[in-house]
Amino acid sequence: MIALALLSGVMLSSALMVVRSLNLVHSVLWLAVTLISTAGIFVILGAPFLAGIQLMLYTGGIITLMLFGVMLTGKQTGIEIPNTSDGQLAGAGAALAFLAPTLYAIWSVDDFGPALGPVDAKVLGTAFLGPHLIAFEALSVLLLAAMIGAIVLVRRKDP
Amino acid sequence: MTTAATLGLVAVLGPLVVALLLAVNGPVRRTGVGAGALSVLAAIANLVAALMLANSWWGEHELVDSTEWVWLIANGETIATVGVTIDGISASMLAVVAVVALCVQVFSWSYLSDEPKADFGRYYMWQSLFLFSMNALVLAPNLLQLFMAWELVGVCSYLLIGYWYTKPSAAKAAVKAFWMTKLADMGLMIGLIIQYRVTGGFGFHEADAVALGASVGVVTFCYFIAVMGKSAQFPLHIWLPDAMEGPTPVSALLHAATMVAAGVYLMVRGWPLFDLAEDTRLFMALIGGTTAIFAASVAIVQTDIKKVLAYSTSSQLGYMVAALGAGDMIAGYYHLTTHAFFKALLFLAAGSVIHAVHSNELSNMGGLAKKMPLTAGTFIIGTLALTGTPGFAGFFSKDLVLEALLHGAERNPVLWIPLACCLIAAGLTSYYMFKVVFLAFFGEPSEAAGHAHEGGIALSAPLVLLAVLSIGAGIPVMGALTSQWGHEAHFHVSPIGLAGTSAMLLGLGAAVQLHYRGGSLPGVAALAPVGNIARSEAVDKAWRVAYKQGLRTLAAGVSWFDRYVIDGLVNLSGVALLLGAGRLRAVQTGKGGDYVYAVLLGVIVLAAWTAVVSA
Amino acid sequence: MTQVVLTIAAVLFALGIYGVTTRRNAIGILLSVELMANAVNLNLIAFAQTLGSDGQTFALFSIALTVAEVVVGLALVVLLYRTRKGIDIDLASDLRS
Amino acid sequence: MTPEMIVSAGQASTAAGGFGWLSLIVLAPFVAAVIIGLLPERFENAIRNVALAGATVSFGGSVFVALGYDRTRGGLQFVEDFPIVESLGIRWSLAADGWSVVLLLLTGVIIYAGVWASWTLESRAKEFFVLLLVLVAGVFGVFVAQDLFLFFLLYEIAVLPMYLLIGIWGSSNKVAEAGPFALVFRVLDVGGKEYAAMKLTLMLLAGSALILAAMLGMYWEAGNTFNLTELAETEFSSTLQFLAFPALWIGFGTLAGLFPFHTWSPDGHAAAPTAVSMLHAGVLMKLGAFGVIRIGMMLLPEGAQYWAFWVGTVAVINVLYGALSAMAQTDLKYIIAYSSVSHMGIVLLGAATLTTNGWNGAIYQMVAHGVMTGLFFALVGLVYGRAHSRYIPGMGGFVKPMPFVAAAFTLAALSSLGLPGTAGFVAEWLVFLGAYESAHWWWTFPALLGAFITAVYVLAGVRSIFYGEGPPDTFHDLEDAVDSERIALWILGACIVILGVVPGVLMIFIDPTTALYLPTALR
Repeated sequence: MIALALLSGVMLSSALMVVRSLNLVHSVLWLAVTLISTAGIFVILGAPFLAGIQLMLYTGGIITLMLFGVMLTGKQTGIEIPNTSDGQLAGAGAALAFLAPTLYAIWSVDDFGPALGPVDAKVLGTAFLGPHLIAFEALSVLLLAAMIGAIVLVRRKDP
Repeated sequence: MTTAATLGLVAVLGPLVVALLLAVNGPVRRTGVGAGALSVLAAIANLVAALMLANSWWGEHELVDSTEWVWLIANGETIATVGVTIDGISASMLAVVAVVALCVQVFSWSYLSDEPKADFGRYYMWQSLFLFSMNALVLAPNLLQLFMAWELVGVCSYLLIGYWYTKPSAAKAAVKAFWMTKLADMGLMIGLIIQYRVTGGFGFHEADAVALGASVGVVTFCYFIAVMGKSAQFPLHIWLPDAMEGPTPVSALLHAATMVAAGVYLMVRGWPLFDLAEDTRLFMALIGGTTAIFAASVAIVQTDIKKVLAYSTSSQLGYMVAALGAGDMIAGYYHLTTHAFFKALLFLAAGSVIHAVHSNELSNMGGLAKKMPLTAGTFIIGTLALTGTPGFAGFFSKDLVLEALLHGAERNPVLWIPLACCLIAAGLTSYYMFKVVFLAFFGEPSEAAGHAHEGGIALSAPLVLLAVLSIGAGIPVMGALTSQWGHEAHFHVSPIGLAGTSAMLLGLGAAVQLHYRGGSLPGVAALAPVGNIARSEAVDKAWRVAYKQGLRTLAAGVSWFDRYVIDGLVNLSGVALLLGAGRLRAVQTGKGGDYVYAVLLGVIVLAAWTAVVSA
Repeated sequence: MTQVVLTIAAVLFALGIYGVTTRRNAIGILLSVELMANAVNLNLIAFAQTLGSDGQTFALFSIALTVAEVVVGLALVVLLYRTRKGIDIDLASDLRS
Repeated sequence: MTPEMIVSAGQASTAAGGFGWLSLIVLAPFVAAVIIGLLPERFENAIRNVALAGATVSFGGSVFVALGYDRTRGGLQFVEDFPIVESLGIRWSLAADGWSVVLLLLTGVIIYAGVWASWTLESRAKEFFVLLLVLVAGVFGVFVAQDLFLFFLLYEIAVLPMYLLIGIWGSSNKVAEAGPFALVFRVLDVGGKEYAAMKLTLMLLAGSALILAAMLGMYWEAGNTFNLTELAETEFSSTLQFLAFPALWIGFGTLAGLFPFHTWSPDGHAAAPTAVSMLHAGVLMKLGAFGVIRIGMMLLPEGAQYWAFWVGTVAVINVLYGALSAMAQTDLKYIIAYSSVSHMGIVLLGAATLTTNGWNGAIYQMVAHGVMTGLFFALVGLVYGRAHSRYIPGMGGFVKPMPFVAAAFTLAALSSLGLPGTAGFVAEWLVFLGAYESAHWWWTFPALLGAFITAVYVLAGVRSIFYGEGPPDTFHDLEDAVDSERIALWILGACIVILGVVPGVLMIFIDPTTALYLPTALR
């Protein structure tokens, strides 16, 4: 419980930094902190395999990608990339407007039932290659498509 | 099918077949001569059939034969038939039509010989169509078929008046003729509708008249409206003079002898109905009398030979209508038959003159008696018949008309008015006809008349035939008609007959004095204002105003209303929507954040909705 | 326990909303979207704790999808940068013609 | 094939209840459209021939159905019925009654002539024929559909292609407007073909919305059935009848050019290409009138009787209003379009009389006007295509270069004014008789006046276009109809005359069906 409190504290405060930081690179790094602490929470919630995935894919892959993105569009060409915000009040209002009914809904449920314990990677593996095979394959196609799409989108017309 | 019905069908279908053949087969039509030959052949067949019918059944009062086919049904029951009906009236009328039609078709052959071949073929196609329509009208077994044929002859008239379609005046005259008669035909349609509502049919026999009961007055009045249009009665006569834009043989056949007489024929056919309608007949007599004198006075001031004859036709039709109005069917019908011959003769002779001098104007004629003795002779015979010179056909029939009016006036004094009108009109007729004779055939020849010469056999043969009939059709026809209805209608010298003859002699005297001797008469100058009124075409102008300022303006108003009020509302709603949408477009800022807010709003609303539903 | 985690996830998601609506930088928005996706994954796993392993399977799918989304999203950012010389999201307001 | 065989074929299909002649008629144009869709654009001749084949099959099928229809038995024949959406009670249910037979024939004639009339079309012929055939498939279907949902579906299929047909192949005739309406005219681009297409589609769809509402009301109240026979037997509540009938009347009426919802018609018809105007005025407008009678009056008799006075009175206004509006037009196509409004008023008047003659006349007028206006629009398209102008006062003397067109135009004009011996007379005459027999006899007189005004404007039009001294020098390529066009003109012209001289050929179908149906509407 304490671990959860600590991790969630870190996660939320770093998430706050993500949305408030004035430096884009900092924002990205704060996101990495958020994702790592989320992975910790995953472990607490009995999903060690997913925690690993989270660390590898997100913290390893996505953050790197993001940084590339920042750098690619960064100051090389002399264009300032500010990381400002505006309409904070409206944004906060919107966030609260979402939060209020959601929290109300969450806390109006009496009991979610007992915890079932950690899930083995093997279980997930069988699920992927068993009942969810088609979805799994579709996902791989989707990823491929996303990759190709990204390449097509950013390809320079005049190489 | 009996012989009578078969002959009737031959008369009707022969010309129809020719007309259809020429309509469908362009190459034959465009040979011109071939088309004409076919058409004339059909007219000859028609004449033979008509004469056979007339020979056997002329004077038959009773129905001889009737062959009918179902034409319209309602709830499985017949409501209208088409076919042919042979009885004394239709047989005699058929013969009249057949004779004049053949004369005219033969005459046209020469008259229109200079026309392009295609147009020549077109002319004969329409002639055949007209002959079919007219025969269908004459032999109609009920008033509905009569009406249908009535409209068809109207169309033929439209087409033939507009034969020289490149002449704007001819095109206008054709349309005008159709409009005027169509306007009047609404009366016939209303009458038929009412008759159908009351009796469930369109018959014209005694039984139908009885079945009509109290409605007979309304129905016959409606029918008479149509008669006024077709038979060029005041004030619906204005199309007839303009119709002279057509070729002269057309004027002879349609606008003098047969088609315009269809109005009178309708009343003869539907006599059982008209016989019972006292009030309608009074109206008829008054209209007839008015037309007789009005048209005769206008004829006096015309300088165009065909217009004189046109107004004369209108005037003579007024005589027939007046006679029928006075309650004497035989007098009216008798005058119809004799008039058909002598007026056709006059038109054809006038056509012969026009053919020779290439002008309609009397001032371009003169002294033609020496150049064209046959034409002059036949024209004079026609004139004598028309003016009612004793011994000629017109004399007997006109006498009968006057007598009928006199008899009527003894019962109903109002009828003195039409009687007086007709008497005066007789004098006027005599004056303007002899004026034409003197101006065209005597005196100094004009430049154009100098080169005039008689036409060929095709031109002269019809004239001779019609001249013979104009002289001889008097007593025999009267005899036949008399025997037909067992009616006392033989000729005798009477005061009214003498009055009519005196009026005619007065007119002749005036014409001789003014136009033959070139002298003058006291009081002629005083009549100048009357002449101006007659020349003013006031009735024509009134109709033109009603059309231009009335109907056209109304139409323009309705159209404006449609474009700017009805359609305006439609457009306005469209514009309102577009402008409103323009306002609403401000919502679409194009900023990503705003769309997120919108999505969020949707999520929250959905969530709230779910909460409410589950609660 | 589940409720606590769900609450945390909801707060995380709310922070994501805040970020998406307030950030003007396209990459910033992408980061905020990641936060929201993360919150969703958290939710899925929290539910998986009591409802069975399918939630985790689903979360795995979700992560993979997020990867795809980020790839395309970044590509779009690069494109935006190239065509508009900047990545301020307000530069791309073509929806308002 | 002998008549006996044909009759037995008709009965066989009745017994089997399967797929048969009517489906063939309905689907043939559709199949042709699909085939054309698959053909490459450059095969122009193949495209035309497939279109013609589709039209011919439907036309031939219609003739077959007419020959095979057992008139002594009457009623619904050639029944085909199988479910599409069982749970909602939607069925592919087709059957022909006497009315359907004549209207199928009409549609067959018009599409056949229409394909010939658009034979020389050059721009995007492929898409044009596809849309045209889809439209026609819808029209054929509506006339034989015995399922209300199917009816509505096919009705929409028939209406919607019009938007593209006018929007793409239409012609614009913009008029610069000054004064208070200038803004409106500019904003909406009045006179443009897009404007016309949009207006037509929107107004007709608004009408469809009303129909849909009424349809669903009936569906629910009758207990979830779309079957027309069952619906006709249902006694709907007075409230529904009172509300649903006007919805159907206005909804369907909009397509029939009902005043004051007719203004799509002049703009739409003026902008549409020849074959489309022919089909639209010739057949599609009849769908509206057919709907009013077949759906409105027969399913909702109480409502129909309650509203009959208004239906008839508005129809009379239609007749007069259309005629007067036509008289004031100077644009050739507008004249014909307004005359359609006027003539469709005759159909609606006949329907409103609720008498045998009136209904017979209404159906007859649908056919008569269909053929006549089809001929008119074919000719107008022909004149427009050669004169490149529709402004009548600028024309004159066209009979010299185009005598055939002039003759056909005169025939159409004469039928339009109700000349005996042409189809128009029979229809108008029956409607007049019916109107005088009805509860409101005075309807006859304004309607008659409308017929007279028609005579005034059509003959004035004929005179200004064709008569007078030779054509002005500004017209260079005036020439007479070519062979493919002549086929269309001959077919339609012959129909006008035959239907005018021998009305029996259609009355033997129409009258028994009217006798069967009229009591339904009078109950």
